[in-house]
Amino acid sequence: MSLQTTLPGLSLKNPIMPASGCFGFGREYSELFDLNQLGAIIIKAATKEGRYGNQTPRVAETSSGMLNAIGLQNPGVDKIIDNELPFLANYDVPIIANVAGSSVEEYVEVTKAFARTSTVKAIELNISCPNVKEGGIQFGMDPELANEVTRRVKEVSHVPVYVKLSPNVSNIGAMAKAVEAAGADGLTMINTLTGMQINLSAKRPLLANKTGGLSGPAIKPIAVRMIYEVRQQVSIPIIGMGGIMTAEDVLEFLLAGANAVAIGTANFNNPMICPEIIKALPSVLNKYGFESVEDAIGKGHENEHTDLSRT
Amino acid sequence: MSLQTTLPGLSLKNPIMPASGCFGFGREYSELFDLNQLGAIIIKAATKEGRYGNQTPRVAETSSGMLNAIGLQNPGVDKIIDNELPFLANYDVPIIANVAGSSVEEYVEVTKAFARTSTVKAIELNISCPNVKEGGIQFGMDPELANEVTRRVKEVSHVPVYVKLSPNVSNIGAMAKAVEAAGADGLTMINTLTGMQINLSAKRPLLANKTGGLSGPAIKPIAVRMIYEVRQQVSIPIIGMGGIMTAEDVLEFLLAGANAVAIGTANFNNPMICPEIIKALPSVLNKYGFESVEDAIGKGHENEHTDLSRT
Amino acid sequence: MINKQMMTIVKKEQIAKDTIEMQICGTSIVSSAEPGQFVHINVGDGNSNLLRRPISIADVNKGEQMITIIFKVIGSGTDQLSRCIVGEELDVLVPCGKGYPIKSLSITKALLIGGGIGVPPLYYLAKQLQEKGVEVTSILGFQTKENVFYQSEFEQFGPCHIVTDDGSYGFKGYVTDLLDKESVEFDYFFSCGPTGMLKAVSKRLENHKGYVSIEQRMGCGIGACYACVVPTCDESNGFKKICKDGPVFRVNEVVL
Amino acid sequence: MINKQMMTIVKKEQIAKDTIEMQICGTSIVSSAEPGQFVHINVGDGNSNLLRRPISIADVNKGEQMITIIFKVIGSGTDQLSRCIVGEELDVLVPCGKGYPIKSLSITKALLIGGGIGVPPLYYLAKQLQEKGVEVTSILGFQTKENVFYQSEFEQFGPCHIVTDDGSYGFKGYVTDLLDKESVEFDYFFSCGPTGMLKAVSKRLENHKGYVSIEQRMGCGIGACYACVVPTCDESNGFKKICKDGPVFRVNEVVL
Ligand SMILES: Cc1cc2nc3c(=O)[nH]c(=O)nc-3n(C[C@H](O)[C@H](O)[C@H](O)COP(=O)(O)OP(=O)(O)OC[C@H]3O[C@@H](n4cnc5c(N)ncnc54)[C@H](O)[C@@H]3O)c2cc1C
Ligand SMILES: Cc1cc2nc3c(=O)[nH]c(=O)nc-3n(C[C@H](O)[C@H](O)[C@H](O)COP(=O)(O)OP(=O)(O)OC[C@H]3O[C@@H](n4cnc5c(N)ncnc54)[C@H](O)[C@@H]3O)c2cc1C
Ligand SMILES: Cc1cc2nc3c(=O)[nH]c(=O)nc-3n(C[C@H](O)[C@H](O)[C@H](O)COP(=O)(O)O)c2cc1C
Ligand SMILES: Cc1cc2nc3c(=O)[nH]c(=O)nc-3n(C[C@H](O)[C@H](O)[C@H](O)COP(=O)(O)O)c2cc1C
Ligand code: FES
Ligand code: FES
Repeated sequence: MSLQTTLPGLSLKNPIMPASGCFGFGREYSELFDLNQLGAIIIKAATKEGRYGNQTPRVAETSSGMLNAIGLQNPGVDKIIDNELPFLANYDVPIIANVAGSSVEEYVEVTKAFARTSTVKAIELNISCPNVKEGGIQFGMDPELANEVTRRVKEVSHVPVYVKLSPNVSNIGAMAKAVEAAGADGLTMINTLTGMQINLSAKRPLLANKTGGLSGPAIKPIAVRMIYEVRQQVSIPIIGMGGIMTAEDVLEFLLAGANAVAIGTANFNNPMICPEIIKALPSVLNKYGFESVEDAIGKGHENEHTDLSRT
Repeated sequence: MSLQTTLPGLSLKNPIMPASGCFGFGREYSELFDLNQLGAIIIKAATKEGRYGNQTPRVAETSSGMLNAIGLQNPGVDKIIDNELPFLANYDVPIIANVAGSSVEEYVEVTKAFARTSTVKAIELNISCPNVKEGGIQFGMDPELANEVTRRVKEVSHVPVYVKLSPNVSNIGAMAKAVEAAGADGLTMINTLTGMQINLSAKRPLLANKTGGLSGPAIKPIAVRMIYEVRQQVSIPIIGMGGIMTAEDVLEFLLAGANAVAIGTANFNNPMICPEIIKALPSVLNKYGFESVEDAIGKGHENEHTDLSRT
Repeated sequence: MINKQMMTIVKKEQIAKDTIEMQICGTSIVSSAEPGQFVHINVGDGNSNLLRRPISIADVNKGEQMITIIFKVIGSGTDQLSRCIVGEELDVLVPCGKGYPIKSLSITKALLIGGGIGVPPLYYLAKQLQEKGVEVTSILGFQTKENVFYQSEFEQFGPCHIVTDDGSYGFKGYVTDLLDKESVEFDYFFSCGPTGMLKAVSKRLENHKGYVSIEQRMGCGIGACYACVVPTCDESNGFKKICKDGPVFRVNEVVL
Repeated sequence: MINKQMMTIVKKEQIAKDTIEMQICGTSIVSSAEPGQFVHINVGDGNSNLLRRPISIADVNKGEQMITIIFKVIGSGTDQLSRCIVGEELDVLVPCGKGYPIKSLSITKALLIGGGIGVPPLYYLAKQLQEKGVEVTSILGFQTKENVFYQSEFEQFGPCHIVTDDGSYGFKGYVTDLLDKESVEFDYFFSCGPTGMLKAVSKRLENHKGYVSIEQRMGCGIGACYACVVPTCDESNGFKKICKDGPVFRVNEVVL
């Protein structure tokens, strides 16, 4: 059973990769399993300068989900290049660098810095982080701004650029079309939905940042819907994510139109989830009559409605 | 412990009411408990003519949630007035009529029809139903359209008008301000988030309508965040909903700024949930130091951040 | 009158592949249950399996307020239910829907046609028919040998034909194939099973009076949410709710 | 080296109000656990309690690869854990974090100060200190009488003062009040408990060397997600991860 799939800049052994921010720079997980098993790795967001991020508490648990407000904590792109990429270069796994910023210039600078390395095979343009006061998400809410930042980053990037879409928008298709028009090589979606939990004892939001990004199985139906919708409106490939916990979930995303998938929150529940899903995937594909990963991509769009009992 | 709270047009024994579409017109639940216990009842959406709704399957289960695509099935406003309201008039519970439509004219007509009855104490303007092809949600995605339909309905309504907001928008605050400016007496929020589940065997969306509205505990953090956000931007009261399952959840919504709450999906899990929550509410309010429902409203906005361990 | 109650699991047994028979015990209302009605069970903890699961009533022991259910493990809810142990309590809505209206029918010979997990409600039906002095013939269809259950139970009431898709047990083929071969006399037929089977049976027996029990994904299970509607055949553009007006309908009453 | 393994519950006992002692048995790696380290337990089914729960290692039986944990039921996760029964398996990351670095310290007299659910890790610490020949004095603070546990266990190692907020048992007040009254000699103190207590203790003993173990809400529990960071005191604008660099820190190493 072939799990291989090819995306711009990425030749993947399998369609499974950890999602940005949920896997650090791979070191911790490398102690638990061989990273060579992974299709790719999307590393934690990088900004130009190091950022400390938000106050704690930064995470809260919700029904079938979690909220996070890490706030783009990272050591800054130069330190990532110096201290983290050499470690990741030891593995035969394509690295996707998640690029964040508060201004178009910052996105451009960070991308330029990554462009000087050979380890980074693609850029994931994070215009959808809901957890920082300025920068980030406004680019992901407005098609024109998204178009501009994508265009500018494309100008300086030597590797394909995937734009990470925010689900906190009225019209996800319009966002996707705007970044496709700007030359994006692919999309990754979805980032988290903005949410809040209130601590009844403290009588204030539990997260120090008040709001946080909702991820996990709770948001899966929203992710699947958005991917399905976007798949019908653009032709660039999609790396899908949002609540994936099982190989069946992966197939659901492939059917919706994702070309590969990323796994975020599930890593916290089970740090072995990526290799476990990779192992389970062939038999799940087989069970539902698919001969390869590529065979399944987009196949949820083709069949007419049949009754529950006849399926 | 006083559970009473007063909203435009509604003098509520307690802040608990079933949400529209999850309680029909009350008949079925009246066989399970005495409806007089409820703070109010929001009845199923009414359109001008009867509608058959979408094909089945119309519901799917998701992690901590469900998708529905009923599609505004209802017998039409005249039959509701003739056949359902007389039954509800037997109870000492204010009735809120959920008004839907495909055009401003239809909203106006349905509102006018309800205005001729004495049983309906408030209108809930449903500009947020994601499950019908035309009408409904486009009014809930565009502040100008929302403003217009609200204004027109206000002109003909003899009772206060609550506008039901859709969470499928980039800027919920802008929507809230637009309908407040149009004269809305209150807001109800949130309606469902558009989602999808794909049936792996059938290789197509499970719901006949493809997409459906996501409700239940999965969406609670989104509801709480939106209510918190809107509370800071408008001064009209809010009836909050989205994933409430317990009396603690009710308190969380009150702290976020809701003046009362509605309970939807939880009725399917436990048809006795409304009376059970009403019964549990006084001791929960007491446990967290509140003397009444009104005492708790909006109180999640006031406290500075304190550390996890000190709360 | 539907009731919500906690019912205690008093017996649990696997009777075929992935198929579990469970006896649950509750209070008085239980004895009013009629064949074809169902229970709506809360199998989750509010997070997982938020929606209740509808399962047919397969038998009622009125004296002990006990109901038998038989279910197949097909997904997370039935899996969860299968893990419950004797002594545990289940949160159940009971009895739901309308059953086979046998009290108001005058029948002498009945034909029961069940398919897979559609077989269970026919057992209590057969029992009640026998009490009324009706002659009962049953045709029970299963996928394969290891899925077969309740053969001897149905044989108590009269002739019982087992049919399997692959012929690994009994007659090979569909229940309708058997109808073509065997001639059975009856004045009413009663059927429950997958929609495909119900369609084939309704067509094959279109000149007969009969009742079918149908399935649909449910929300409330009590008639409030309109999740489970089915169009009526009478061209009035009407509809029925499977959970409240059904799950049993006159043949050709609703569109299968 | 952290390991993910299934550990079997071999003993479970309630030892104080809402407080459960549990012994769980695993494979070899377990014996490398040090006092102050924790286990990260998956208490849910993936839907509820998606995040693991961090619980300190209260004792290690190296021969039997057995760990003791003691936890208080405060929410849905610990509630779920308290419902697990002997014989069930738990999905555990073990051992997590860095413990009290006693191997590298030269100590003769140690003062242990625990508060509530901060008491458990101090037990294995006391045991290890005693093995090193260190004299151990303990001060254990609890809310009220019915919360008190492990008094006699700590008395094995030396003087043990129990303090309750309401004076319903032992000394009335906070652990720092007792420090004001009793004079204890020690060269290092080791503390674990609520942040408020750790702050008060650090201030009261600011001229002493010591270690504190701190809590924060966690995501991954292994250092990858930056959920559990705490700023360092050294004005380098640095930070530490509680789950990986801690939970034990030198006093004044991080901002409480
Ligand atoms: C009136 C009625 C009586 C039934 N009687 C029996 C019986 O006696 N024995 C038995 O084994 N099964 C019976 N079923 C089918 C049974 O309800 C489903 O097998 C069960 O709900 C599947 O749940 P799950 O969580 O295991 O599957 P999942 O696929 O995980 O369920 C997901 C969702 O889909 C719904 N669903 C899935 N399949 C069906 C189905 N066939 N019908 C309705 N809803 C479905 C579930 O209730 C749930 O909401 C009956 C169904 C109905 C409507
Ligand atoms: C390093 C470390 C060691 C610990 N050792 C022990 C111990 O030995 N015994 C014991 O009883 N407790 C201990 N705790 C606290 C324990 O982790 C929490 O009581 C537990 O996570 C609460 O889970 P819950 O689901 O019952 O509560 P809920 O409030 O429902 O939990 C919701 C979320 O908040 C988190 N959370 C809540 N309280 C805390 C807290 N105090 N610290 C960290 N996360 C929290 C939960 O892990 C979960 O993610 C320790 C915490 C840490 C960080
Ligand atoms: C703790 C945490 C940190 C995250 N950090 C980032 C980040 O730095 N950059 C980014 O683009 N997305 C970040 N995300 C979003 C995830 O990459 C992913 O898009 C989202 O969580 C949905 O997938 P999931 O449900 O599988 O977690 C983060 C998510 C979590 C839970
Ligand atoms: C089956 C179903 C039908 C619904 N029908 C309507 C409706 O007719 N009109 C409306 O405004 N909202 C409708 N809703 C939305 C609910 O009123 C509510 O806003 C939403 O479900 C969120 O609350 P909950 O999570 O408590 O269910 C429906 C929801 C469900 C689950
Ligand atoms: S399931 Fe709600 S009406 Fe039938
Ligand atoms: S919990 Fe993830 S870094 Fe500490």
